Amino acid sequence: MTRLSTKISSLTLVNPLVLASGILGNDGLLLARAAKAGFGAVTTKSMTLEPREGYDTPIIAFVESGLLNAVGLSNPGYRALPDILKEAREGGAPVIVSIAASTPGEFHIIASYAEEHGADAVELNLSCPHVKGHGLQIGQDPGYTYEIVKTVSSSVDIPVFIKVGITDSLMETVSRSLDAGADAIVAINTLKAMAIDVYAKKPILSNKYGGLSGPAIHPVATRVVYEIYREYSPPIIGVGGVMTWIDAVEFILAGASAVGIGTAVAFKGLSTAGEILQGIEKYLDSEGFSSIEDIIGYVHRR
Amino acid sequence: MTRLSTKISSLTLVNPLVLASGILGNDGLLLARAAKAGFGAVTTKSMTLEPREGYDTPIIAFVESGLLNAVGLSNPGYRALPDILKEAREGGAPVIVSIAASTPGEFHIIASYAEEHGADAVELNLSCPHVKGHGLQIGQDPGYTYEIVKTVSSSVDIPVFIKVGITDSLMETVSRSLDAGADAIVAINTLKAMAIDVYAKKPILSNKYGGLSGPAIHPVATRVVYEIYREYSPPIIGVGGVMTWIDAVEFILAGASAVGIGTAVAFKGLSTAGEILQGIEKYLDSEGFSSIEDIIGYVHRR
Amino acid sequence: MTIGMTSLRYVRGFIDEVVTHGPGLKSLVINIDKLPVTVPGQFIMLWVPGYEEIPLSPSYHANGVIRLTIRERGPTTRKIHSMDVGEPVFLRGPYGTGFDLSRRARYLLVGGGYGAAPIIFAGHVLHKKGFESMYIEGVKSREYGLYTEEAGKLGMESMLVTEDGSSGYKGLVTEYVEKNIDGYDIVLGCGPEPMLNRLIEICLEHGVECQVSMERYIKCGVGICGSCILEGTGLLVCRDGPVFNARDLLEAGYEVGVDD
Amino acid sequence: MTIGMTSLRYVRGFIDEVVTHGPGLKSLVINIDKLPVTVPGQFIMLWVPGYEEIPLSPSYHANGVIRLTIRERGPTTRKIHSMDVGEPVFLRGPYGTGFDLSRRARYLLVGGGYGAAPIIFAGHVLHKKGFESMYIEGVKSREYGLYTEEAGKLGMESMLVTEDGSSGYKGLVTEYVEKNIDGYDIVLGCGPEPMLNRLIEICLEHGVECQVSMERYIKCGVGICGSCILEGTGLLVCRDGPVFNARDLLEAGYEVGVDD
Ligand SMILES: Cc1cc2nc3c(=O)[nH]c(=O)nc-3n(C[C@H](O)[C@H](O)[C@H](O)COP(=O)(O)OP(=O)(O)OC[C@H]3O[C@@H](n4cnc5c(N)ncnc54)[C@H](O)[C@@H]3O)c2cc1C
Ligand SMILES: Cc1cc2nc3c(=O)[nH]c(=O)nc-3n(C[C@H](O)[C@H](O)[C@H](O)COP(=O)(O)OP(=O)(O)OC[C@H]3O[C@@H](n4cnc5c(N)ncnc54)[C@H](O)[C@@H]3O)c2cc1C
Ligand SMILES: Cc1cc2nc3c(=O)[nH]c(=O)nc-3n(C[C@H](O)[C@H](O)[C@H](O)COP(=O)(O)O)c2cc1C
Ligand SMILES: Cc1cc2nc3c(=O)[nH]c(=O)nc-3n(C[C@H](O)[C@H](O)[C@H](O)COP(=O)(O)O)c2cc1C
Ligand code: FES
Ligand code: FES
Repeated sequence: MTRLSTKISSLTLVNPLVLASGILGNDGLLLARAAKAGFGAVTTKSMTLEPREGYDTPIIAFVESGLLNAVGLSNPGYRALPDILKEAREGGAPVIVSIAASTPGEFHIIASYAEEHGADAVELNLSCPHVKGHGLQIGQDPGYTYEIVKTVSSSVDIPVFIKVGITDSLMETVSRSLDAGADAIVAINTLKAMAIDVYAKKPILSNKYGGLSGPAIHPVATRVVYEIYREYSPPIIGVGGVMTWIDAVEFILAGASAVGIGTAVAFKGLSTAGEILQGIEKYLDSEGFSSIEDIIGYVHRR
Repeated sequence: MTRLSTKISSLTLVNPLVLASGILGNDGLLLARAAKAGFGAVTTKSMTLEPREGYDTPIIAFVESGLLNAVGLSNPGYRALPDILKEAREGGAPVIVSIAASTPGEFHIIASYAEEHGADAVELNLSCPHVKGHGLQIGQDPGYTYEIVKTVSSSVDIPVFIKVGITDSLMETVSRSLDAGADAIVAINTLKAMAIDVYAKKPILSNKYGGLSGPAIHPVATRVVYEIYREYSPPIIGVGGVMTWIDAVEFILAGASAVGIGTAVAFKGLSTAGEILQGIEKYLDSEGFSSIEDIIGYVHRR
Repeated sequence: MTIGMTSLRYVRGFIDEVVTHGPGLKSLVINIDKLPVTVPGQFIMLWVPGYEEIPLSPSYHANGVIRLTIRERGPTTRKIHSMDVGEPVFLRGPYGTGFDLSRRARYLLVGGGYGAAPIIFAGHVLHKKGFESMYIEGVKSREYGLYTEEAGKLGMESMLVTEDGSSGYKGLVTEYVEKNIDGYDIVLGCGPEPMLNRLIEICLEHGVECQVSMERYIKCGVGICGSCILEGTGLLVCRDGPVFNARDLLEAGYEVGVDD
Repeated sequence: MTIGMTSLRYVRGFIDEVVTHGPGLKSLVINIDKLPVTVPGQFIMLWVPGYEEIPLSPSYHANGVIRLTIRERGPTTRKIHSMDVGEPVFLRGPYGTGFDLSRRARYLLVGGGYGAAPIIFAGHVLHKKGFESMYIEGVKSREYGLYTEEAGKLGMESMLVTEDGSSGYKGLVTEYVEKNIDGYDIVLGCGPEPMLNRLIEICLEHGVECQVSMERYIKCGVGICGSCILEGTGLLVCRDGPVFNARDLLEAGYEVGVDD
């Protein structure tokens, strides 16, 4: 382990930055490129059983505090995974396959297929806020979540991550997921939101509703990472509004073992990974820490 | 009615800007000053049965996308209302008394007392995210909400507003509140969040958790205003991240009859009201609308 | 490259003039003050509320006036073609890379169909800089011609190439280029992909630098959704392009000459 | 007045020097680069993680060095008094109004107890501007004296006023002011409220302008929580003040002379 490396369950990452699901994640070469640009792990777009076109444009809207998206889970369908994984793995970083589905059976099929074709981990998306029947509606039901996680974790050997969003039952969902064998928690997904253009006098997104990401959600995500760590201390991938190394360090101090990055890529490109890593290294130096591992959950210690 | 005036249930406001609860709302003269600075209505800090000191400092933390606060509902207790109301009413704008309590009986006592001493409306705070036993925990229980609203609305003649936050049962809470006689919905309160100073290596707020306000929550609030208007079209006061006239107009187009302002006062002072009103007037002119009323819920019309 | 915050929100513009060039080909001249200035080859996203937003490479942009040259193709472009002077449109951008026009060199400008849009814009800029250039436009038939006249008025050498010979040189635009490339240092191309592929081959053969503007389905425009991937290269049209240096394309694994 | 974004986040500084002035009175000299520069009379919020954050008016601030003069009073100031060179502190600000030092006039500077902090800072600035001023400091007894010597070194006329006569003039600082106010145009005051109230009265009687720095319980520092209200006036110490022109205070309904 070097000073920037970190572990999430059985996965070792050379650094704690993870390309979040949905960002450039439909193409293996792009994932490989992200890995080469410095991401310690990369996540595919959430894959569904059937290919999905996604929504009409506009699928994206910029607001003062971040970004709204309603991509509509556009993806080539899980049968494209072999190609994607083959190319993605050439980037040299672990590849996490994100899965969006509605039933334990569907999750099972895609997870097993992903494992078979070389995925290093699967991430169950229980929290997409703007696609009906997927995601957030499941995450609101801890019992159903348990069933899904149990099914998947008992059928694959690679680590199973659970991606959660903001719901009343968040902590229970986390707890039941861990009971059911989840290896790590990914927190958080976007918040359901809307942007209206006052001159167009219409919601910008063709889907009207979208998921809010970026700086807006960072303090909410920090709170969630802190709470999950305080209660259960599982491996956590903190996601939400990481734009600078400071945001990344905040997550790690709160309890995250790794840090997901999405929106920053829209604003600054893939090179943002390198800048954030540099900042983290400087911080470790200036504060006298010898490695990332020294600061995971540090705020809970005193 | 002039072009900027608006109605919320039986209240007529000379303009749609409402000073949100908790901002300068412990002092009658300050509320009067806000009214004179241009707010069409002002809301008191949420009043509790007993005086509350509030939390130790830091009670406030600035983040990239807004503000976190954990004031801890500090207020002089509802028995201070006569003085506050007397002074506040001299500002010339309607005064809304915000109430934080745990039981229907407590809400009832404070609401009746407020009415007796000249409140123009009461606002039931069912959504404070960082004080135990108050607020959000109630808002998560639509049945209990119904009981509270029913008790209050049948015991006072002034309008009863319900302030909601982000919960899974938000739409049900709104629906039950309206069934129980609520006259308007105030949406939204802050989101539970945390900020960590990476050099201090501690959560900034003494209470650790705080409520996130400002630009961060605006797109979430817009979505909620839109949804409530679409489903029930009650009078709505949209609150959350209104920093400019554009944000205010967004709320109104989404369905708000009035617009609450909090955090902008920290950033820009009370004069922000005047600037926002000017912007709204210019907008009405440039887009060919004759009054605020013309644009309430406009995005739903086509 | 960091995207400026000003490029992220929609700016409303009003149509000032509608020019009909030929069947299914129109230009909108739009008054739009607050849009940051576009480099030829960069694109903007145009949104007509109620329809999709689509990427377009301006055929002119200066002093608060932008010109978009648009071929009718599907529902959104059909709607745009039905619009009138005075109507509002919403633009965000500019995004992506533009042509490199910084070098004092002899430029050969090659546009095919509506691909002539960024090419004539490049012509305007080169003309202003006093750099030497020739403008070539390839179309099916003379009624689809767009900007050879405009190029001529700028004092540039210009040539219309028609497949049916109804005007100018008869044949494919790439044939004309191949015959006339000598003496030029840089070729700028925009048009159908087979045309661009051939252009790249010709430039390779003649040892001439080549910059081409590529087209893929652009959804977000800012390099986040992955929709505009150039298959097999790991390159994004919206962020790494749309203008690529041919050498970079080939190095990344782009294959020319497969489909014409 | 819009609060600049840079004033909203904590900046970490390190204690460079600790000066013990007398019983329960210390100054911290802090190296802090990124804190926007403070006008005398403005305050900063000082946070020692694990304790409360408190408002303090710097007694000096220039070139990345800020000096805070602090009286031990409760848990937070006790902690601060226990701190050593090299330890970190967190500051945000500056906030509120400062003294108006822009006019070429004769200034009478009056500090009571730790209220001398912004007063000596004002002295430094006035000295630099070459404006005429006299520095008066009122304390219980000579061992509580803070800055008369520093004022003297600046070449300003200065006077220590002690209640017990252990040094300088014996009596209340306001008595001394009353006797010496003639010839001055502006009085700047900071200290216990009864002292400020008397100062306002004296200035009124002599027709001299008076600016005073008021103290209330400051929690947010940015005019949002309402904690720092000056009762009966609708004025906020953190935003409308802490420095007020006495005339504005009286106009807003502030009442002097009630509690001394
Ligand atoms: C960088 C760039 C610059 C461009 N500049 C111009 C220009 O200056 N002038 C001009 O006329 N055109 C230009 N285009 C092409 C233009 O964007 C498309 O013609 C337009 O999007 C068509 O939209 P439509 O809905 O009218 O038609 P259609 O494309 O028929 O719409 C039907 C459906 O096709 C799909 N679709 C849309 N665009 C594409 C695409 N590019 N690839 C694959 N599928 C697609 C969508 O699902 C759409 O809903 C440019 C494209 C790019 C990438
Ligand atoms: C604008 C301004 C500038 C100041 N500048 C200086 C300065 O330069 N040097 C200096 O020594 N002091 C200054 N003070 C006073 C200083 O802020 C207090 O002495 C300090 O906050 C005390 O904190 P403590 O926790 O040590 O003590 P205590 O005040 O005893 O703390 C105990 C409790 O008292 C309450 N409390 C704290 N401060 C106040 C208050 N001001 N009014 C009412 N209740 C309070 C809180 O509940 C606190 O937890 C200034 C105050 C203001 C408003
Ligand atoms: C364009 C876009 C598409 C996304 N698609 C997915 C997805 O398919 N599955 C998923 O779990 N999360 C998806 N997300 C959410 C991100 O993975 C991430 O949780 C969220 O954006 C917060 O992180 P950020 O603020 O760094 O962007 C998407 C986000 C964006 C911006
Ligand atoms: C310092 C502060 C104190 C607040 N106190 C209350 C309160 O007592 N009761 C309440 O209902 N809302 C309270 N709020 C929430 C606001 O009324 C408002 O809903 C929220 O801040 C979002 O609006 P904004 O983004 O304009 O600030 C408080 C907000 C702030 C910033
Ligand atoms: S269009 Fe979304 S990445 Fe290029
Ligand atoms: S301290 Fe909060 S308003 Fe002044």
